[in-house]
Order: sequence, then structure tokens, then C-alpha cells
Amino acid sequence: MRVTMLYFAAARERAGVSTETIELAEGATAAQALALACERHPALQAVATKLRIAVDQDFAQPDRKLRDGSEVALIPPVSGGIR
Amino acid sequence: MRVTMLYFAAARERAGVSTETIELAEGATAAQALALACERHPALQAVATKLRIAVDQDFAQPDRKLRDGSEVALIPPVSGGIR
Amino acid sequence: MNRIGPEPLDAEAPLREVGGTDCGAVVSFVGTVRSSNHGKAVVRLEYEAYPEMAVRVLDRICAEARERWGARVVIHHRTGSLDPGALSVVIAAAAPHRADAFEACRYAIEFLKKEAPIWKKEIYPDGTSWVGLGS
Amino acid sequence: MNRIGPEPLDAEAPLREVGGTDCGAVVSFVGTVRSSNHGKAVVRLEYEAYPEMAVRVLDRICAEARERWGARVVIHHRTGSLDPGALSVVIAAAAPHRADAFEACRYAIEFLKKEAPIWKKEIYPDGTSWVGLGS
Repeated sequence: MRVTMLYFAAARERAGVSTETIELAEGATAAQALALACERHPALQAVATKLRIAVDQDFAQPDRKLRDGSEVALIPPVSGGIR
Repeated sequence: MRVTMLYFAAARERAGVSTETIELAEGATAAQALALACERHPALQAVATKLRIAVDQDFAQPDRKLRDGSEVALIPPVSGGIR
Repeated sequence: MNRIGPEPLDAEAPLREVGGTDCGAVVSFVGTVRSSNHGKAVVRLEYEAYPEMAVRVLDRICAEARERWGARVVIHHRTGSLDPGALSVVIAAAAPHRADAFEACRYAIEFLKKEAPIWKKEIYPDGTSWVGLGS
Repeated sequence: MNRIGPEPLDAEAPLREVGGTDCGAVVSFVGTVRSSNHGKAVVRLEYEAYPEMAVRVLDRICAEARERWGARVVIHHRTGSLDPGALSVVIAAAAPHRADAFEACRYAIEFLKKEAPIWKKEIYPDGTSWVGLGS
């Protein structure tokens, strides 16, 4: 199945793209999408543990199952994170 | 000595005047000014215990000694009183 | 600068006065006349002040806010007859960080309501009442 | 209506949207770009958002504020390159009484800062940093 990956802020800069479509096996999870993103864009690896994942515009747990056409966004710490 | 009395809001309505000059004995206190005001304007009596007194634009205790030329204001409960 | 008077208030005027690139947060409070209070229709409000003393109280509030929260605070209060929807008071508090701006603004309106010699008479369809005195 | 986009913000626009004669109190928060942060000079900020999701988060904040404090809340957030002094976010919260308006406004900015997918890059004379990530 195909899912749309969205990269923002530091994740976008490290990935070098803001969006792309990736192929995943049927039943793949959000964590597997992140792992594939890190594989394609090794610079993401260093910040991977700090990223939250959103699926279809809601925060999702790593074990969230994806569907064909899902929109998966990598969400770095947001602007209020250090206050 | 002479002091200027100022009446505001409900005190003004009950006194029927907004300002007047009264004569007090040398060394008179804020409480004595209030007592004389109530004597001159008996309708003030009903609210007298709810009034605060300001002398020369600062809240003052009833035993505050007045001076010739003092400005004595009767301060009903202010607008945030019941919140 | 703090002001008390009969001129209609501009909600943004205190905001403009307190801003600056050293402050990342401005919190403002706007008090408006409600068309009812405790379920009773209010036709209008009449605000009366002891202006010279009230301005001194407002200046003291601002000095205290600067001291405690490093905040710049400006307060404008209206007097006279106000229809529902009209602005009665506008406060702006600016500080480098938002927690201080919120604290300073809240402090200013609470202190003002308790200590500033400003009175409010509610005019109902069938009578009037001085708020705080209950008569 | 909540908005996120590159247009310059008007500090009074959310105030105008939330007002009404049923509400006696409007508390607003204006966030501006400071010219320094933790003692470091800031040349400008760049705000980036995931706008579709961020608007959903803002709408959820407003629903929650209505539920918990009976408050009407409107949030405008800017994106793009902002110079010191520019407004990055404006929030207005209106409620019948001031305690609720303060609570709702504070809740809105705190929740936004923690949960809305909006990022801030600080541009220094000698480098850059994504706030929150530390790199």
C-alpha cells in the first residue's frame, strides 16, 4: 500500500524533502513508516526518538496500523517544547 | 480648621452634594469628619458603616488626624465589591 | 499612561503603549457592559470615579506589577453612562514571558476592582442599584 | 474563526470576533517576536506549521474552552519569516465573568504551545536553531 509522508521543520531539513509517497506492506504501522523514512533519509536517525507521529492529522501511537492512502507526518518537538 | 468633604456615588446621592467645606476642631480625626457629615446629611447614617474614608487621596484609618485643608472623601464599596 | 475619563475606550490603545521587542507576551483585559447581571436586564451602567485618587491607585498597581513581574502595565478606565457592549476598562500587561504577563494583568484587574475608587450604578428597566452597596 | 497563515496579524481581530453583550470580559494574549532569547540576539524567527492539523488542534482548544469555561475563543497564528516586534499569535477569550476568560485564554496558549504542530526556528547572527529540538 502507499502512504504519504510529510516532513516538517527539522525533520524536513534532515529528510531534504517535505513530502513523498512510500510503499509499505499491508498492515504496516506508523513505527514502520518512520523506520522506512529513516532508512531513506539517514540524517533523520539522529532525531528519530524525538519525533511524534501524526496519522491523518491526529497524533498516533507507534503501533497504529496504517491504511492505503494514510497521511503520515513526522512531528518534531513543537515551539513551546522547552518552556 | 476647615476640611473639604467629597461625597461619591451612593454617598453623594444621600448627602445631596458632591463637595462641601466643613469646620472641625483642631486635631479632629477622619471619624469625626464622618460623624459631622452624617449629622448634616442624616441619610448618610444608614450606609456609614460601609464607607471607607480617604484623606488626601489615600485610604485612611478612622483615627487619622486631619489638618487644615485636608481633603476627606467618603468612599462607598467600590465596583468590584460583590464579585 | 493610565487614564480615567468619559472618552470612549480603544481596546488596542493600551496594547500599543506597552509593546516592545523586549517583551514576547502581552496579555490584555477588556471589561464590557453586559446586557444582564444575575439574570436581571441592565439598560445601562453609570460609572463614577474619584479620578485623582483612582489614577494614584492605578499608578500604584503598575509600579507593583513592574516590581513583581517585570511587567509594563497600562490601564484605561471609562466613566459616565455606558450602554451594553461599551468598554468600561482596558488593561494591557507586557512582559518578556507569558506567565508574568498573565499574572500582572490578572493582578491589575483584581486590585483595581477592590481598591480603585470607581463606582458602578446599574440601571434596570424598573430601578437602579449601586453595585457593591446593594442599594 | 481560527486561522494559520502567512498574513500579518491584527491584534484586535480576534477581540472583535469573540465580543458580545453576553460577555463582560475579554482576555487576549498577543505573542510577539523578541529581539533576544536567553541572552542571545535573535535576528528573526521562522514559523512553520502543518496547517491542516494545526487548525484542527486550535478548533479542539476552542471546543474545550467552551465546554469548561463557557468561553468563546478565537486563535490566529502566523507562519513564515517574522522580524522582532512582529505578532506571531493572537488569542482572544470572551466569557461572562473575568475568571473564566483568564482561565480559557491561558489554557489556549499553553495547549497550543504543547500540542499544535507549529515550529519556530530562531535565526541568530551566527547560526540557527529549531526551538524545542535544541539543534
